[in-house]
Amino acid sequence: MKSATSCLAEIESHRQLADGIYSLWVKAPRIARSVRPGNFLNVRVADGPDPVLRRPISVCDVKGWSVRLVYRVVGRGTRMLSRFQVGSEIDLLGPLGKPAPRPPEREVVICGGGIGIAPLLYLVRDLVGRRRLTVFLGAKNRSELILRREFGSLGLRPRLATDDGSTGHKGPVTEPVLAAAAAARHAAVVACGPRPMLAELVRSLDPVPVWGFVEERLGCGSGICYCCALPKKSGGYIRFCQEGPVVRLNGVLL
Amino acid sequence: MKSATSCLAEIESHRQLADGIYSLWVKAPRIARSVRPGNFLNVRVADGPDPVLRRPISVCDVKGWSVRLVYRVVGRGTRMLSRFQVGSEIDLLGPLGKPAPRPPEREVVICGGGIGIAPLLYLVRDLVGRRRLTVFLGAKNRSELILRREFGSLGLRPRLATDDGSTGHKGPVTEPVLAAAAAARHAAVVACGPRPMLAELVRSLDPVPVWGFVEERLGCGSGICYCCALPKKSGGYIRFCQEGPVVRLNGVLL
Amino acid sequence: MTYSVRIGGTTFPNPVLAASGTWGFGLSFRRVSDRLGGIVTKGITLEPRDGNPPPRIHEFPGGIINSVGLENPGLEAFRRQVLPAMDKLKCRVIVNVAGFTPGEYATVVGRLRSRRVDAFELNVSCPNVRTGGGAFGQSPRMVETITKAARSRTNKTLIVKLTANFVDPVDTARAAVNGGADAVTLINTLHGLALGQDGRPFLGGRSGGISGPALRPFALFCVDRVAAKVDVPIIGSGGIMSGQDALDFMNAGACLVQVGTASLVDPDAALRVWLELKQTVPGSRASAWEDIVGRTRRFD
Amino acid sequence: MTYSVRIGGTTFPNPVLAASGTWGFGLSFRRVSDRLGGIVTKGITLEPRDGNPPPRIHEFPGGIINSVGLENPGLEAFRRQVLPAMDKLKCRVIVNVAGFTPGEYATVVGRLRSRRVDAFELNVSCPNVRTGGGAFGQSPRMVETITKAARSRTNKTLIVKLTANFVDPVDTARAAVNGGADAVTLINTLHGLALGQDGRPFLGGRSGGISGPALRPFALFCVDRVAAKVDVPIIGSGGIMSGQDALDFMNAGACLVQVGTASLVDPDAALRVWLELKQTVPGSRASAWEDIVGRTRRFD
Ligand SMILES: Cc1cc2nc3c(=O)[nH]c(=O)nc-3n(C[C@H](O)[C@H](O)[C@H](O)COP(=O)(O)OP(=O)(O)OC[C@H]3O[C@@H](n4cnc5c(N)ncnc54)[C@H](O)[C@@H]3O)c2cc1C
Ligand SMILES: Cc1cc2nc3c(=O)[nH]c(=O)nc-3n(C[C@H](O)[C@H](O)[C@H](O)COP(=O)(O)OP(=O)(O)OC[C@H]3O[C@@H](n4cnc5c(N)ncnc54)[C@H](O)[C@@H]3O)c2cc1C
Ligand SMILES: Cc1cc2nc3c(=O)[nH]c(=O)nc-3n(C[C@H](O)[C@H](O)[C@H](O)COP(=O)(O)O)c2cc1C
Ligand SMILES: Cc1cc2nc3c(=O)[nH]c(=O)nc-3n(C[C@H](O)[C@H](O)[C@H](O)COP(=O)(O)O)c2cc1C
Ligand code: FES
Ligand code: FES
Repeated sequence: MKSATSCLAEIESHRQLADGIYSLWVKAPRIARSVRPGNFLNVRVADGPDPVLRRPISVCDVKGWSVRLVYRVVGRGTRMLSRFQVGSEIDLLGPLGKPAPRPPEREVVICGGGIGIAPLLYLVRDLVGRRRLTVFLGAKNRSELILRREFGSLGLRPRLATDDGSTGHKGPVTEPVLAAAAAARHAAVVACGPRPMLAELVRSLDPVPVWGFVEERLGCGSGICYCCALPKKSGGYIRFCQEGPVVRLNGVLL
Repeated sequence: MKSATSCLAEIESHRQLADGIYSLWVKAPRIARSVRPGNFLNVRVADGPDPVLRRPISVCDVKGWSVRLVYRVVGRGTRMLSRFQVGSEIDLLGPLGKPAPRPPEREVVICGGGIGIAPLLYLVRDLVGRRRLTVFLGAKNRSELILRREFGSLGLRPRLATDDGSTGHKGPVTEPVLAAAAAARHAAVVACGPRPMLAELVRSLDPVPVWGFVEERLGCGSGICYCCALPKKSGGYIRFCQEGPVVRLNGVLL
Repeated sequence: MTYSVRIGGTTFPNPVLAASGTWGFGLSFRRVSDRLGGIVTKGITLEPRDGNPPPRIHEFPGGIINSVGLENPGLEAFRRQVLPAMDKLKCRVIVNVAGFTPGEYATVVGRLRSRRVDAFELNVSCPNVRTGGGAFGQSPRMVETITKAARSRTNKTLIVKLTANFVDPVDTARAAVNGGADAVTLINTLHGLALGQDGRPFLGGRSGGISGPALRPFALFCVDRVAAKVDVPIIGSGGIMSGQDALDFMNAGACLVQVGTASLVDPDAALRVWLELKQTVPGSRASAWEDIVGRTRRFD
Repeated sequence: MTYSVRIGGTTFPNPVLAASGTWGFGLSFRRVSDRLGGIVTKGITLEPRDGNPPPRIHEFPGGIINSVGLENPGLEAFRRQVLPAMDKLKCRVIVNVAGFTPGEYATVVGRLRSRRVDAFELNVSCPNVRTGGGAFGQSPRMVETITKAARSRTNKTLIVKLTANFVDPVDTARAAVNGGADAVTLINTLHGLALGQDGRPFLGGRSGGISGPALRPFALFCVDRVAAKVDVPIIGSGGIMSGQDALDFMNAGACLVQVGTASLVDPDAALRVWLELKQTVPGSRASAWEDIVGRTRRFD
């Protein structure tokens, strides 16, 4: 793996997609050139040491020299991030993480839940034309079903689910996914979303291979601190920021 | 002394007066009502604990329900302050400090140096018509000679000095002050500016009483922590945030 | 349901106290003092003290370092001038006592018989004076001696405020218990040094004591550790800024907490901590704290 | 003029090192490693270790708490797989060693005879494992025993990394010197506890070690204190983020410094610290550090 460096990137656009969910485009040629699906950036949200650590955000999309991040405000760090103004600069470290492997299976089921939809866009862009894709997107409600247009413009017709039934299937996105994937016996699943969603997919689809983006607490994100242990089923841990963030969920404890 | 409380005040205007010098108007009715010349506010510049402490800024002026602060960016805290946007709220604690006593002398010489000009405006407003005033303002150069218009609109004609001679006397403001005050034997001097300026005034004018705003490092600003010791000539310390910030400089070690 | 906490002979109406040295004598913000569990005074010594030269305070990320150096009017002026003014306070009053010999602690404690004083907190842990103070707190034997000396002169509630500077507070807490303490406060400030660009010590007192959020996880560790090993009521102190912070210290084993540095930032902080803490407590028990104090160890 | 610093038999081209556990084995960012004074490896134990369950890291204002728990491949895998890969590094390499008995330290040190290893840093101060490690560092006698055991097995430069958790590092530094150490590192992380809202310990290892700027003033105090009392070269560690921070530690008495947590935030941090530090040094002496190391004490 090439070693990552940090850079200051100019913010080109920054807007709210839904309640507490933001889309950020930055001009970052070096990153745009080298980033692969599955990679993430480690974002500095403070100019002093509070919080000390960066915040990891997956690359949602790339266009020319620009990189898109889509994130949800969940705490202090992401709230600070949401206050960055267009035109100002932001300190990014990356690209980090192992590029997501393209599943060998010809048929791939994509499942995104909530903010977990975001990292899947760039990954799907890479798989379009290379695999037969079925995309399932779920969220709390219609407005949080983000990036539908972007998936649509890839020629895909995502199947939708919302908890409140305001769009698509009423209920968890896992329900339509399980129905479809059980039918497609030779499919692989690539998922991103809350841990319980990932765990449910692995459990119910076994032995279908499920690849997932996991959110682990990171230290450095660049492999030097061993703070990002993800427990393996076989015992021991994987160094998540090096082996992930996209891992074969069948082999790990969620 | 009434005990101070903190309040959130809306920023009504915030602009740069000169290189690194800012003027901030906030809407703070409770403070505007009760603040006296010499008082200062303790301003929260971070929303977390870095920096932990507030930053003390003197009240520069009051108009209706609004209070004006004028400050210079000298470090991290004041830089953070300079980034507050119009319309946002700022956390102010105050008014703090002992109101500046009106010198009993009929004639008062006012001497402001650099950012030290700012706290004098409100004090001078209070003295106009009550004392015979001569105002001396000095700064590095013409553009840092702030608030000239405001002093002018009080009917005063400040005598000016700049280090580079770009306006008024070329040289330290102490030079014209010393000339004038030596003539006016029964005057008191009220000064605000860098410590060396204050020390020079006291030394050269002795035994003329010199009242000055001193900048001491504060903890709480409200009298509870004893972190603000200003050494007395007679030994021991005064609790500066309670006895100051305007003190009779003849009695303290600068 | 009651929110009160009893230590020795003193009942505190709620568990949030203002910490010593960060609340003066409780008189500046009576509207706050009167609603707290109690207040701890600035440290009192037998003789008056001018304290250290300025600067006395320095900031670093997440914390401050102070070197006030026990500036105080001394026992007699405190007794005659300050204590009468404190009569109007409606809260529990703990007098923080410092000394340079065990006898000094005993004398100060012995002479403060006023009913306005509910309890004493022996500060054997102030890092801002060269002799005595901090050094005492690093020796379990000295802690026991000082506690005994004070105990022999008063029946009021006796708290010993311990340091974790270069000493295991488990050892000094045991010593305090052996000396007759009703409770221990954990922890006082940690040693800290700040330098100017030229290498010169920044603080007038050369070094100082670290407080604020930067101290919190270490203080919390100490409370948890002592709670597990010594059977003594603990008063938690170190970087408490919110109700959740106070709850953390109670979960770790403290039955009371002190708010210090936070009051420097906002004089309403201690009261806010109390009101926030109260919010977090389910209202179902006879004592609000029954299920809370020491809860952390139940997960072991 | 030279920027180099000599300790024991090792000459470091400049005084800035990457700290143990925060730089892996120096291989991820060679462009940085190769320009530093040297790198300290992740702690190596005799047997491989999986480390602690997640979460292993927590933040608080100004600092972090980690409980990695010495995850490492163990001596043999380190020797066979990692060390050969480190051959390409162009910088000094210090191997950080941890153990659960004095014999384990000695064994690890004794078996690492490769010329690629310039020095050892004995970690007697890791707070993240229940036995050994941290507890050793709190006992001057154990520090001496471990240092002696290691000294008897190697001629390489021997550094002992001390804790200030509940022990005066003056005592353990003397013990390290008596045991034959060439230098001491001050300080390792301080104990820290973080709790979840329900009172449950947040970290998988229950508690962890505090590092980052929040640790800095305490670490600086320790360096100054040991420098004044013990005649031993000191390597400073604790919250160093900038050239000025590094200069502070050298002024206080350190002849080398380590950058730890800062590298987690920015992999270029250690290099930046070195470049900034270099800027601050007037270029007039034979050794750049002559006037700097221990300068603070000249103001006393
Ligand atoms: C590889 C990776 C990619 C990610 N991609 C995205 C993304 O594209 N969009 C998005 O919205 N979020 C993403 N996240 C999650 C995001 O990093 C966290 O929401 C963020 O760090 C929370 O920071 P905070 O300060 O706002 O929250 P805090 O106040 O610190 O904590 C709030 C919650 O966030 C979680 N959290 C805090 N720090 C971390 C951390 N370092 N790693 C993981 N979780 C943490 C904790 O579980 C905590 O309960 C990703 C996480 C990882 C590890
Ligand atoms: C009563 C009082 C009234 C003041 N009024 C004004 C005013 O009207 N306008 C104005 O521009 N400035 C005023 N100051 C000074 C102002 O408070 C400091 O410039 C400010 O605190 C610096 O903060 P910083 O974080 O930007 O600087 P830092 O990065 O913290 O430090 C830069 C320098 O500022 C000084 N400083 C830092 N903290 C304090 C502190 N708490 N008290 C005093 N000095 C400090 C230090 O000497 C330091 O060298 C006043 C100070 C006092 C005590
Ligand atoms: C400015 C200041 C003065 C203090 N003075 C005393 C004192 O006189 N006696 C004492 O026992 N503790 C004193 N302390 C310690 C506090 O009471 C408290 O234990 C410590 O600051 C940790 O809590 P905190 O982080 O909430 O401030 C002082 C602390 C500060 C910040
Ligand atoms: C994630 C992490 C892992 C660490 N692992 C080790 C270790 O294996 N051995 C050791 O001696 N110190 C270890 N340390 C301590 C650091 O080397 C350093 O001494 C300490 O963090 C203080 O410096 P800092 O504030 O610059 O990080 C570790 C620190 C961190 C943050
Ligand atoms: S987060 Fe540091 S090694 Fe993975
Ligand atoms: S700054 Fe706290 S008493 Fe003056």
